[in-house]
Amino acid sequence: MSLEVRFFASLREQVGVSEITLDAASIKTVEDVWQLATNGQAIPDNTLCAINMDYVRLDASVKDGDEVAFFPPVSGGSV
Amino acid sequence: MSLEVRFFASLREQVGVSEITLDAASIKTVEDVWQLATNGQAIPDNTLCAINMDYVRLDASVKDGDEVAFFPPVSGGSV
Amino acid sequence: MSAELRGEAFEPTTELQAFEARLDAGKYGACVSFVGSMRDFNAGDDVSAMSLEHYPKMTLQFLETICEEAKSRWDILDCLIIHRYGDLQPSDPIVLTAAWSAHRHEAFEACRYLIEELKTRAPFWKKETTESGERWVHDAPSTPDS
Amino acid sequence: MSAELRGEAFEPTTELQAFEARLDAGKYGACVSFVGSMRDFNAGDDVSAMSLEHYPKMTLQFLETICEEAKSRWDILDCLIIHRYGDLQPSDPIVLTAAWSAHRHEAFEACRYLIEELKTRAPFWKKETTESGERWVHDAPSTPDS
Repeated sequence: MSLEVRFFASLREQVGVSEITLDAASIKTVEDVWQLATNGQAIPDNTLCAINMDYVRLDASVKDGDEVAFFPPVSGGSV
Repeated sequence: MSLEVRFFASLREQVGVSEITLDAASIKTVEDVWQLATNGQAIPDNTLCAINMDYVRLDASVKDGDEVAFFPPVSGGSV
Repeated sequence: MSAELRGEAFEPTTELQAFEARLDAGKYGACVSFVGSMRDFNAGDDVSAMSLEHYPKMTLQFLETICEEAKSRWDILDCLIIHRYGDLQPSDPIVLTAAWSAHRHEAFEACRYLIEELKTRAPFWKKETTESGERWVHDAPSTPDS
Repeated sequence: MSAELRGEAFEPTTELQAFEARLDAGKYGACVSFVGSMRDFNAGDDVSAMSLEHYPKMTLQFLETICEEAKSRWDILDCLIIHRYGDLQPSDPIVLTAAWSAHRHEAFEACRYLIEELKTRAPFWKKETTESGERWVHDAPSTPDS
């Protein structure tokens, strides 16, 4: 199973990774993706995640070809 | 006592008067002003009145030099 | 703070830019503006022209008062009202209200306050020209939020 | 209906005019617009610069989704979102949301919906430069409606 994984903003800086491609049969959930992509770092509180541009929870299932993203709370756009 | 009286919009067309100056000692209230200025026509429902640019009721007292205005409900300004 | 009456057509975006140029850029983070323009329909009829009557001194004084009320009720940097009178054509801007503040909530509330007060209390009277002739809007069939 | 991301500075009034030129004038009587711009202060500190990170595909898709939601929830003719990303200076416009409708209520509600959804759910992250260095805004002391 091949997955594109992306990290954004402060999470990208903490993890030290912007993009990584995983290729492993053992991955089932978004949380598994985090563990493998970060070498087992703890997941910060309030981390948001998305599969293929949709917000999901950490226990959501992933499938081959998915793009999985992790990011901190949004602080976007306006006042 | 001298008073400037003004009528606006549909009320101006109904009464047939735009501006009139009254000079009479017998006037006490806005309603008296209407009676004299319109030769005793009935006051349409929902008529609004103002003394010196402030909304008042028909029983408000007038004094020498006041500008008294009568107009229909506002339909102003926007959607 | 500015309230103005205009006898000629005005361009709301130009007015907003000109007014903003006088403000302290960087101090506001939010601007909310409302533009009311003339529709070519009302109460089920086509409308080809409109005349907007007002009571010059009272109308201006009223607009200035609601600007002051908005500034005292919300923490805004500034606000603006520009309002047309006279003869208008469909799609002409009728009114612009705008409010600037540090945060969006105050700007929305103040801008909305200006237009709601103006709409319900400001001395303006519309006379519409339709296929069946002229009519005062306050005599026409009313719609809940027209 | 249009949602756009911009890497360069934009002028909200110019954008509003250009978008309005595509609409059917006379059919809308109300336009409400919101402009969020960069303040030179936040959470008690002076801010001299800001960088706005986003997740291009997801952010654009999200903005398109909330435009569609606004159109389905209120009777509006059209709506617009333009949002900056990249490096910004104080007073730069960050975001424009706007809605056009026959009546003012719908335009206010839709415009406010767009900016509230955008603010709370759109994937954007601000990094501010202050005297004491750079900081991510989501790590900074929060203010209720900043």
